[in-house]
Amino acid sequence: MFFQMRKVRKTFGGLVAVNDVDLDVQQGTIHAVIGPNGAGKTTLFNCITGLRRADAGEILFEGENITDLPTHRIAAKGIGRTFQNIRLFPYLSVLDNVKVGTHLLNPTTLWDTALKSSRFRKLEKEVEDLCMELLHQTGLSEKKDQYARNLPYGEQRKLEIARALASKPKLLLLDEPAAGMNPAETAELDDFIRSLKAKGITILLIEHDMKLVMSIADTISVIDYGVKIAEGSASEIQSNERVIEAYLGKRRN
Amino acid sequence: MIVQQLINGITQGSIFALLAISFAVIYGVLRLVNFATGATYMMGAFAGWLTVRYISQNIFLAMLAGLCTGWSIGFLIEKVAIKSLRGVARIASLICTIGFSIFMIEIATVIFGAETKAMPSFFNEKAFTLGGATVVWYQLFLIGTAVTILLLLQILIFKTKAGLAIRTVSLDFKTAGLMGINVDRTISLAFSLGGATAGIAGVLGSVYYNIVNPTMGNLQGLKSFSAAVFGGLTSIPGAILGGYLLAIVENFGVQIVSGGYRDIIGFVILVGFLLFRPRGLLGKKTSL
Amino acid sequence: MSKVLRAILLLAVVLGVVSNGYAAGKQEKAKTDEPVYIALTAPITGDYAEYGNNFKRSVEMAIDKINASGGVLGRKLAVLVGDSKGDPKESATLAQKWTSDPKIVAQIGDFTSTCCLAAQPIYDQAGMVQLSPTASHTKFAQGSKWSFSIVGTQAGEQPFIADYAYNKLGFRKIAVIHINNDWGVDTARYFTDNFKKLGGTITAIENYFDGEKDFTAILTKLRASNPDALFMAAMYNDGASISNQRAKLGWNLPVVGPSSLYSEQLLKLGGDSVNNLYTVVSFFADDPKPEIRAYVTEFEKRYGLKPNFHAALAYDAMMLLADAMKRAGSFDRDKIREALQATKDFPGLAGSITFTEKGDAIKQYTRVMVKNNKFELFDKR
Amino acid sequence: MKKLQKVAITLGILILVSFPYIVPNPYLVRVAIMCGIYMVLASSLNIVIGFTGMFSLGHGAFYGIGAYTSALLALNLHWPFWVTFPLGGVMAALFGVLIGVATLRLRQIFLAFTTLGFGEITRILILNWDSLTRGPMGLPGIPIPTFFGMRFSQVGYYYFILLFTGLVVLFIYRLYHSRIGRAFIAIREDEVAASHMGIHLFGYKTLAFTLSCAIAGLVGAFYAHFARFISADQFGGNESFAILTMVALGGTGSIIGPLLGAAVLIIFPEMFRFLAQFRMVIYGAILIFVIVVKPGGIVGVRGVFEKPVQAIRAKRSHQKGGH
Repeated sequence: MFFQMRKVRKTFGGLVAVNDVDLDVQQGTIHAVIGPNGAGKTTLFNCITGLRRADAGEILFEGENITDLPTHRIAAKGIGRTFQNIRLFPYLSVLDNVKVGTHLLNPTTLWDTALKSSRFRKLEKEVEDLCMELLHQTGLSEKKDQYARNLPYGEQRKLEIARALASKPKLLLLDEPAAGMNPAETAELDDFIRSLKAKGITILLIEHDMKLVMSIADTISVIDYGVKIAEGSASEIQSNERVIEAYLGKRRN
Repeated sequence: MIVQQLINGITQGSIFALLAISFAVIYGVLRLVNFATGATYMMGAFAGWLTVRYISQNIFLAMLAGLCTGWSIGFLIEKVAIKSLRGVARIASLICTIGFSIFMIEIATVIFGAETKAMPSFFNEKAFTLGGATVVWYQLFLIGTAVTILLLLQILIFKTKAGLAIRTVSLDFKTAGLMGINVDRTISLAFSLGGATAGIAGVLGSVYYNIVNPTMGNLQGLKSFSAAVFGGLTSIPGAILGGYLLAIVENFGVQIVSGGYRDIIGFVILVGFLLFRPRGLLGKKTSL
Repeated sequence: MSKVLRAILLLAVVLGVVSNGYAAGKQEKAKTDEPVYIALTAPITGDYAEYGNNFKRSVEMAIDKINASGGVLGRKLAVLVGDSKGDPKESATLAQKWTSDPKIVAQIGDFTSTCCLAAQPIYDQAGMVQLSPTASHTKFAQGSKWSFSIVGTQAGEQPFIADYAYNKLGFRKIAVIHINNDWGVDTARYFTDNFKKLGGTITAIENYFDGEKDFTAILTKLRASNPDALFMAAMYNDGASISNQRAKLGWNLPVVGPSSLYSEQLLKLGGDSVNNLYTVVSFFADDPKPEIRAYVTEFEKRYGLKPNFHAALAYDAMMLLADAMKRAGSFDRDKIREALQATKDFPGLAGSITFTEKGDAIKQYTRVMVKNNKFELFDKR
Repeated sequence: MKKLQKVAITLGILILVSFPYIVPNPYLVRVAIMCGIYMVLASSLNIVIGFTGMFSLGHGAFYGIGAYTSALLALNLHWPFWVTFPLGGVMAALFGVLIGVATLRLRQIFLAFTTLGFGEITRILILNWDSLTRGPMGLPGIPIPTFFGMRFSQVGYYYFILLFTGLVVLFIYRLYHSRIGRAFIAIREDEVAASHMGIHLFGYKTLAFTLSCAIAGLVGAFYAHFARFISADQFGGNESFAILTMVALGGTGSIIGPLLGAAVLIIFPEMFRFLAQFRMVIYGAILIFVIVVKPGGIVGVRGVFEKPVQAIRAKRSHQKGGH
């Protein structure tokens, strides 16, 4: 199994944010997690990347237990992510933001840096090329020298994805990538995510834009009040009564 | 002798406690350490000295002068520097307070000269002897005044609307604003209050030690900061406790070890508490 | 870019090596209608500002006096004052400033030994007299042939005080409190050594750091050792504070201390608590000698305060320097040093000055005591 | 533009290299040497404050540790400068690691206070540890370094510090544009995001802190042999605050900023000696003015200082969960 969560539980005070959730993500697929606001989706992501420590259960990635690893070690295993409330490095240039993303791929030592060794130059060149390539793909190459904070919202989202991709992740967690995008941009995003899948990157996605989710997700898990209430393909989910109830019930409140 | 050291400690602790409060009030609302506290203490002392020298030999008048001076300085620092730096990382404000400290010390040197001035003693008669320890009336006065101020502050903070505002802002800045509390005014008030306590402490301290000079607040400020951390930077009762405890521990430290290691005691406490219990003795864990 | 940089850095190294040994700032002959410049390094601001300002007052007064009587070798003198803030780095920078200025022939200062020591290598290398009124660190005058101090070392003063305490005052058990800096450590050490040698007992020794204002804890501890008297190696400000706090503790005993306690400030700050304090002086403002009367009156007239020991030393330093220039018959830095070294029985306000081979002054002392908040000669009692 | 920059840099370096010949005044050369020393100190502190976004208020202590290490080795064991100089850096780095490991897990502001306390403890220990440091007597007579048998002249010191400052600035420049420097800045900008990029926060913070301490220690060792007399009060809290002020005034987070700040704060008081006692008043006033008007310093990177308080608060609440 590529990625598995086994009875993961996370509570804050008395509130159970993630309640014994099981999740299996197949390699090479796009797996979406949906649910009403406050259902615990982002907490789930935070548990995966080690930002929050799960209270119980375990998380396995490529057969390895990563539940208790610190964030940077989990990142090193090949899990990248973006954030719901964009977390770029605001006063770094667009290009440098992506370069930070390559941190794990780059074995430059302090010694190389101090001496500006040929190895240093070679690695920096590689990083530069990779990052420019990613910026081209996301259409940001012309803004490479701007501060990240000066980009418009939609481009900040793209930059965050580019930055996550720079570490060449095997599993990419996208937390509401379409939030704040207009339909044209969302359509673009649709294509882009598909192209990532085509490159063999497995994607775990939180998204509220149902059109996008239904269009690209191979598997959809629905979470409500921290509990997984349904899982299946797009059509299965659309006809699932509990899901409808959860969404409509929520609306009535 | 143990009794004497305890009394020495409590007297000295009263001054530490007042200064520690000054740190705590400001840290509470703004999470900022005001490095100009020692200089404010000094300015308060000079105000007291001027009053005693040119107006009237009255300690209460001197204290009032110290209070007003401290209040104005606190107010001014907030208006000039802190307010415009509100949206900015704290280190800018911190450096600004260092700038104010330098400025005040040097301006005092220019105005008053560097010579140490004599501050007259008040109530210097022996009050009583207790277990071989001598206590003079002023010590009792100093401790009494400090405790009164501390109580008044407690009432202010826990029983008045302004106090509620301070408490709310210190819990959460943004929410306080949303709840209709005037955050600007509250921060300004906290700075003024902090300045005022430091100013009064300056008068009380200068009368106790009988001296006034431009550099008198330097070490006092640093040590009181340690005291505030000791007790808990976000808690006023904690700062008070820290002030008294630090002074008592220091005094016994001198007794047991040696005067040369005295200052280390304060700083070891500072570092130790920061490392192992950063919220201090009484600080709230959540509000750090 | 980095190649250019590397080349330039290499050039820097080469130039550095080649020019190592290069020296600048040789003295030129100045025109005779210009004044001769003396430099004064003193802490005009900062913790020691009051001492520095006294230096400045005295030196300016001395220069006015010298100029009024026709100057030195037909030339007027002038002083350039530099503020060292009591910071050794500033003092050293000023030393470099003075020594590289060919107009300046000699330097007076600095106040603290630390500052003097920091500046010493520079005066030594450049070859300019560094005449400190107050540096008493044992390593100072020994450190360079260009360094002179006229305060007299503690090695000279303390045997006298120990004798005063043991033989004249009859104390047998003394507790010591001293400031923990180079001066305080030296003072306390020489006193305790000499006092023990005479057969006395040191009951306890405690120190405090510069800037400390609260002495009650230390005093309480010293009190428990039950001494006959307290030896206080402190400057007059701290001395007054210690006395005040001692009185508050209800601890009344005689106090002995070094000449640095001699200041009107001690009386003003200490009030009644400094009565019964015994010290020695080499300068006594109430001395009936006419030259001292003249100095004290003039100083009071000009600055509205009574000169203290440090002020008198600075005055002596300036007068001594003028005398040395006269004796040298030249304003050559080297000649001034030689003349200064040869000083014998120069009649200073703070006692006559004769330099040892090392450049320390040997002083004579007078016993004084505080009575009714006034300094009085002890032997007149 | 690039070309112009190159010309300017080359010209600047040429002027610096020929400085003792253009201005053969030992006083000005000394001021230049002091400038160099403080440029290095400010630049090294900038690695911690400006790049990594941590506050240190105890930099003077590491400077002092380097100075004392080198001086004591030279005085007691008669080791040559070329051996004691790097050891000064090593010792400061060791203390840096020690303090770093103990405190870097603390929140920013607490790190500042811990280092402040540490600085004072160091100073008092130097004063009290008589048998080793000669306590308050200080260490006079520190030997002049020799270079192929020749003793350093003042110009020798100048070229040494010029070269050293150049190397430090070059190193920091390279660091800034490397993976490691980017990791530092990422930590400053957003710790959570940085850790998701695989950056080991604690490791990189420790590295930044240690590097900074090592450089301060090295320049301390140089200072000891330049001043030839050191005492504890030269490395106390005032020194730490002075270095911090240089960084803050010149510009936090930029490479030029600390150099500028150091130059201004060394040269300004020298130029305005005639103001006598008003000198320090004006100094205080200027400090307040610059920070109020331009919180990031004269040429600072805006990000370091102009981050809204809310962002910091948000980060803090996240961290809480992290530990």
